Amino acid sequence: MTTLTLDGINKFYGSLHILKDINLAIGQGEFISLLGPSGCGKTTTLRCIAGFEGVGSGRILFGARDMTGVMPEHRDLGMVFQSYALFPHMTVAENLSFGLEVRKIPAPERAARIAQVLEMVKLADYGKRFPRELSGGQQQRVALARALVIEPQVLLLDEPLANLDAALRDDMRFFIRDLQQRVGITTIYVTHDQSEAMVMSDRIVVMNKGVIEQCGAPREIYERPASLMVADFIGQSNTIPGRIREGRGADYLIETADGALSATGVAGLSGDVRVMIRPEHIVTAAGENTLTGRVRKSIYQGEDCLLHVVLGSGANVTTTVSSDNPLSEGDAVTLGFPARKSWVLAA
Amino acid sequence: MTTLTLDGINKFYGSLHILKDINLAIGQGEFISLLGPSGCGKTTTLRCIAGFEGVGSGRILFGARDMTGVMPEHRDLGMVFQSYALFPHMTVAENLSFGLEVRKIPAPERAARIAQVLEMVKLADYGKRFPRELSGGQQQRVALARALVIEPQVLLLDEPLANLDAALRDDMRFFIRDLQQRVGITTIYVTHDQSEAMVMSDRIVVMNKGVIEQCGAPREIYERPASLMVADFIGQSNTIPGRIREGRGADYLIETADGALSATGVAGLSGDVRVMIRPEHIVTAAGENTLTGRVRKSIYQGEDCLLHVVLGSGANVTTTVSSDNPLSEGDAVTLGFPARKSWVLAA
Amino acid sequence: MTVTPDAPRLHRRAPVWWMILPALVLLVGFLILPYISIVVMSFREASTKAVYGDGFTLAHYTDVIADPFIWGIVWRTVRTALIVTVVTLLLGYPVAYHLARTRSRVASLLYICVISPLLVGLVVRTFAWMIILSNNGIANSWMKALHLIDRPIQLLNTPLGVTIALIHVFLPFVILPLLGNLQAINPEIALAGRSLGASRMRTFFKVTLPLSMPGIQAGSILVFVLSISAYVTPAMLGGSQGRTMAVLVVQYLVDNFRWPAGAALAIFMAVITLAILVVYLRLTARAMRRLP
Amino acid sequence: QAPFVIPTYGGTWAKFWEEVLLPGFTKATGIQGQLDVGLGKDFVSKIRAGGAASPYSVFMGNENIAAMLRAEGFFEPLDLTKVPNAAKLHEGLMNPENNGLRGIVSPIGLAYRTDMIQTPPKSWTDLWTNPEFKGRIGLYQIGNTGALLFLRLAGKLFGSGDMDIDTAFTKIAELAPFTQASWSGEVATALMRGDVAIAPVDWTEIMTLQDKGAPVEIVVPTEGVLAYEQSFNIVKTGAAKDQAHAYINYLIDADVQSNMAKTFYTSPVNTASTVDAALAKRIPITGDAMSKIIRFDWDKYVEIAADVADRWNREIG
Amino acid sequence: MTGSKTIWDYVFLALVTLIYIFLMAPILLVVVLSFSGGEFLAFPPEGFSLRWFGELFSNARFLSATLHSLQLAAVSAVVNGVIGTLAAIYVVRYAPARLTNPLRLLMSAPLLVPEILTAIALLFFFFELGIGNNYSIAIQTGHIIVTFPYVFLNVCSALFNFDRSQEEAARSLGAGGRMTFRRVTLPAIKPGVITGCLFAFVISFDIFNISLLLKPVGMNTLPLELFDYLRFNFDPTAAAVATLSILVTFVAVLIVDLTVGLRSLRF
Ligand SMILES: Nc1ncnc2c1ncn2[C@@H]1O[C@H](COP(=O)(O)OP(=O)(O)OP(=O)(O)O)[C@@H](O)[C@H]1O
Ligand SMILES: Nc1ncnc2c1ncn2[C@@H]1O[C@H](COP(=O)(O)OP(=O)(O)OP(=O)(O)O)[C@@H](O)[C@H]1O
Ligand SMILES: NCCCCNCCCN
Ligand SMILES: [Mg+2]
Ligand SMILES: [Mg+2]
Repeated sequence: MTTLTLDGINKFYGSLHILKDINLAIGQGEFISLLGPSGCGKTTTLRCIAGFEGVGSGRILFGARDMTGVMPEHRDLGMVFQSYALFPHMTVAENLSFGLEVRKIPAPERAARIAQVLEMVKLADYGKRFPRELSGGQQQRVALARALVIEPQVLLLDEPLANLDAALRDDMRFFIRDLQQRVGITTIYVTHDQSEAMVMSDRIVVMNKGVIEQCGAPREIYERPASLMVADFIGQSNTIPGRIREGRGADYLIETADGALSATGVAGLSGDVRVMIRPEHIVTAAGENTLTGRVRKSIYQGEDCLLHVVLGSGANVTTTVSSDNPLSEGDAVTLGFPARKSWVLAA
Repeated sequence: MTTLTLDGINKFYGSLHILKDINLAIGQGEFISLLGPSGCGKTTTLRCIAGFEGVGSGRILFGARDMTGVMPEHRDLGMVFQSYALFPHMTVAENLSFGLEVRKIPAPERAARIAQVLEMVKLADYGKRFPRELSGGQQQRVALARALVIEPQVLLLDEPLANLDAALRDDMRFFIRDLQQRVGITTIYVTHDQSEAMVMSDRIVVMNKGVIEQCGAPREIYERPASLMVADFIGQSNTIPGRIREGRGADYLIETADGALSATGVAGLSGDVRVMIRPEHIVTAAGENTLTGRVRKSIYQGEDCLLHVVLGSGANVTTTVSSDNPLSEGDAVTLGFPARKSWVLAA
Repeated sequence: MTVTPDAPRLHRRAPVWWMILPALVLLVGFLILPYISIVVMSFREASTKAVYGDGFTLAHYTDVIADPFIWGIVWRTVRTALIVTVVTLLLGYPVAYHLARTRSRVASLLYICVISPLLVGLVVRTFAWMIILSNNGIANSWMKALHLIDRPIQLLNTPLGVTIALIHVFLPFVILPLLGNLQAINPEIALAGRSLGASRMRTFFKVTLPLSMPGIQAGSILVFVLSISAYVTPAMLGGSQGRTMAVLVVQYLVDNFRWPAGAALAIFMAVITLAILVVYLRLTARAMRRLP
Repeated sequence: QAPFVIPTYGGTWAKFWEEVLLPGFTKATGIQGQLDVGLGKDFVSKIRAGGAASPYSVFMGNENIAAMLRAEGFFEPLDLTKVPNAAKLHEGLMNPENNGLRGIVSPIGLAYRTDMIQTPPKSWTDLWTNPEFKGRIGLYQIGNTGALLFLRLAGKLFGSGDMDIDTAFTKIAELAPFTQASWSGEVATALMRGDVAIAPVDWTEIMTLQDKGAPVEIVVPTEGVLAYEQSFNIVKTGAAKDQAHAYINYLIDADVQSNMAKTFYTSPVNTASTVDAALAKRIPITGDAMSKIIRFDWDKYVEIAADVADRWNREIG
Repeated sequence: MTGSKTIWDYVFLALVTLIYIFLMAPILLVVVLSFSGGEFLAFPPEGFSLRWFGELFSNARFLSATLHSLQLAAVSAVVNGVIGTLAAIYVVRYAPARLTNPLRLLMSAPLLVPEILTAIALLFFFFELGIGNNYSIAIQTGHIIVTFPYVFLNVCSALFNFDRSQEEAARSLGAGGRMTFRRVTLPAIKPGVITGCLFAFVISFDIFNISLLLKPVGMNTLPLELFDYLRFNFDPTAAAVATLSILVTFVAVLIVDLTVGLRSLRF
């Protein structure tokens, strides 16, 4: 069932066209992540859904009901603002209590729910503090708790974990996902962290300059990006320019400056293309496709090492290798990757 | 040469003891990352260094000069605030210009430097906008640019990239590191992103509850954490409780509920310990140490899959495997890891 | 290790006492000092042979305090000031709110609407009110024309007339401080309230209103104190029914040349005003403490 | 050398002083004057605060106000050798022992709206007896000298004399409800608006209204008129005594007084002043008719002034 | 803020419109009356004429009184703009906690004591100093004192709303206390300072009792001149004076709006 539909939304700030014909249908209880470069219009999209901004044209539907003109307070949503927007004159507990009071939850239940959520965001002892007496990450968790404690129909989360460390992020992610699934909350999640989006989302929407570039399941976005922009934006990617020599359905043979490569892609491509391959699918050994080059830089990353390689043609390729690899700058190296892991994109 | 010394800093908010005897010596041009859980005192430490907060006791030295009582404006530092603290009544360009005007840089050079830095943070066309007309990430980049454009002696960066997407973060990281090394700026970098800290830092300082837990090179922190807290906080870690049966220098044999394990650690440990091993060092095959268990969960992560395994003893172990692994929930699995990749920690 | 809670050093260290110095010189040198002789004078005996007598007496104060007639005027003055304060707040807040949020192109014109009454001298404005409020004035003739009344209601020379005119005179004094205050509040905070399901009303009362306390406080103190001490308007529009303490004080001092008694009366009124103000500050202190 | 300060009132008064009186004074005496506009009571405060150095050498104000300052010892008697014109003053305008003289006289009659009143008043007592006036009377408020004059008139008419304050208050209370005005202009406006149909008003004011075509008339009641009498006094603590005498002398000059009569419809105080026939019709209180002015002794009133004001506040409002 | 309008928006708008009308009505009335052809300051006006403006321009006293009032008001606004702002910053930011309330009360004292008594006190005081009201010193001091609290209170309230981290940012960029104040703090509290100065100006322009007693010999202020005038001549010249001042204001505001943009002033 579709709960939230954006139907041809356009939004202007003065003469700036910020959102360009946004169409999106989100199912009941679905968890959607909104990804895209800084300034692409993610926050603006959330604000339109929340009803804080009028839209230039288009409609916003909750279920079958046209919500375009409905007041934000009648949309039953919870929102985490990128700037937190905590109530500065209320304690943490009072911030959380606000939405519950609106919903006429009786005091004892209110107290219980607040305590429970504060526990979840690891701020159990902070109920009596004012926001100004909290660290940045603590404030962000209060903002999150405030939106979650009301268990709304629709959750709009704008970078809710941006200021948290990995361990806390993990906990919070789990908490959000758990609540979201338990209560069946339709969630739109804006994040700059792709791995977060990958792990949490039912679907990912990639935006760019006010336009939706691609919308699909995480695996689809990652493995079969619709455009170069998406490929570049989601995860690390290497792209090698070339020209299609032969194509049979989804399988292509492509002529590049570093030799012919076999690769897969959507059917029907021709002419100039780019072959995309993720660093983690490249091994330092010959394979179905083989490239040769020299190590330009090797960067220690904890878990592994990031290797920058210059191919014969001058193209750059990166790959990760085990941290205790013996390769160092200037070393010659052979790289291999399988055709089914590559992806052909129109150039 | 040491440029920045924190000498026994204590800081209180009312009766709350926020920083507890912080000692740290930072070399000229060194890049130090401050890591730690939300609320551990990172921002407070920066604020003490900047001179915004008086310290309860202790001294802050720049070189040999006691700076404890010196006004912030005489410390020649650049700071990115976690909350940005942009000047709302100034355009982006004016925000950047402010610090240059203070330094009496002539107008033409000022304009050139502003243009150059705006270019670097990818806001070349945004000079005339006011902060309120920018997206969250754009504002954060202005905050960064404002601190960098003055090329100060000391840079204090408080989560400067928290609201940026991966691609932009990469670019910004490069830009910061490049400028920092070119100009030789002593930098303290607060981040919640460990991989960022790993890649960029000369040394990492891990804080916890107002105390410095460990200070060392990234590799040292990652591979030889000084405490369980550090091991848990930096990267993924698995720890298996046990008791030392035998120890020869750095090599130990440890009795655990899942069998005996050989491992390395600092010399001189005894009694109850925990054996730490990073997920990426565990393979799904027998090895120097071998464990058996069942797959509890397998999570797609894009690049790879995260595998949660329950050992016979009930202990949980995670590891990453290639995304196209055939393991699924309930499958029996054998895990192996080498002794030299493990690390023994006092329990 | 001995540690004491430390104030932000940045602010403790700065040698800032000079900032208050000019104001202290002004107020102590040219207000407190001159007032000392006035206070002394208020204890002097009355005389018709000199400006005041040689002896000292408490009589001027005891006379005032024991006089129900004076208390009646005090009550009327305070009541008028309270009404004016409350009504200007009620009328001024919507205007300030509207001005703070409007994106209207005529906003500048609206600013002019708010500011221009201030720039037309008080005397002239009060004359305008006379013309409006008199028995055969504009208000009465229009109300008659609209059949709201069939006989003129007395507005001039009543407390009501004074109240109406004072409200007009002081409205800008709440609008402008509030405007500055409302503009400084991050609009996202109110949106957060809405997103949590609170109606605009509720968001207003629970979020915007508490956050605008500094503006409310500044505006209401100004208006209250100004209303208490307003002279021209009650003198011109109030008649005897609308006479306030300020008018009575001027009558003592300027019409009847009773300087010691007039000074005592004035000081008495100042003490009452101060007491009310202290109570008000106490009452609002709680709300203010919550603000950053 | 500070210029000689000449106090006077505002509006048309200031205009007359500026354009006519001052140039004439300078021409006649060679003395440069500096005009200072205000009201008699404002001059009082400054003379009092001035202590031993009053900013004014000459005081101008209603006689009842002058009496107060006189009681406080701020004035000194006129040196009549320096005020030759004083000899030509009408009867009763020179205070006893030359303690100031009343240099400008504005009669107060009973004024009414010709279009609102059927039977014009003849006597002050008509205010009490004619039912037509009930509720449409205007009176000055106690801050204005006009109220004091009326109060003492009531005492004189109905009681044992002009100091019979008790009777006066009782009788004035009988007139209620009435409109109170703080100054002449205000009664005039109330008359014009029709809020008031009859009132004791300053002659000047009514003549001015008639000039503007207003339907108002003013009568000399059978008992006589009241009058604002502007008292001129030498301030003991002032510096320029000679100039002060010269000024007072010039002010009561026959021509100057005639000029004032033309401008303000005041009654010339100088017996030698001439008023042409047309004007004389409009200001009946000239020449011998000056005796129709009901005049009071203000020096003995000083003692009860504060109490009277207080009592007015309480009993009349 | 939100895109859609409800009935309440219109109710609110109607209410606000009514209040704007209430604010403007007496002012417009004055303007209308100043063009009256009649002799009296009364409504409705009788015909149209410019004679009262002619009357006004032929009256040099109004002109000099206006100039004197403008000068008093301008000096009061500027002097208090400086010392009132400094005092407010000290009291809100730096004063020891136990001193803040006493200081606040002291700084508000001129509001609490009746103006007429202050006038008499100052009159005495200046005569004791031997200055008397020979010069504008007495009246100007009186105006400054009486208008001081307006600046002080407005700046205090503006400081409450100000986010301190902006100051820290300026400091971190190397700006000293003074530069931080000039470039960051002042712009942020500007609405309060402007409002305070505007109030100081306007109040000074309207002050009655202080001027009455402290004005220098031979000079007058506009309210006194108007009052004295109206006392004896109740005609529309006074309305003409007001209309002229409205016109001047209007033009000034319009010029500011066209050049700087009124909203950027952030009252
Ligand atoms: N004004 C204050 N009063 C009381 N406690 C405060 C105040 N400011 C901060 N704290 C507390 O001090 C501790 C340290 O705060 P700090 O801002 O340094 O944390 P942080 O390490 O920067 O955290 P984060 O990563 O969340 O930004 C926190 O626990 C916070 O709650
Ligand atoms: N008031 C405004 N006036 C003009 N342009 C604006 C305004 N607010 C936002 N913008 C522009 O609209 C675009 C979209 O902004 P939005 O806040 O939606 O971006 P975002 O995707 O949330 O970015 P980020 O990840 O940096 O938060 C940005 O380019 C921004 O500069
Ligand atoms: N038109 C007559 C003027 C009388 C003015 N009296 C003023 C009283 C001042 N004390
Ligand atoms: Mg955003
Ligand atoms: Mg922080």
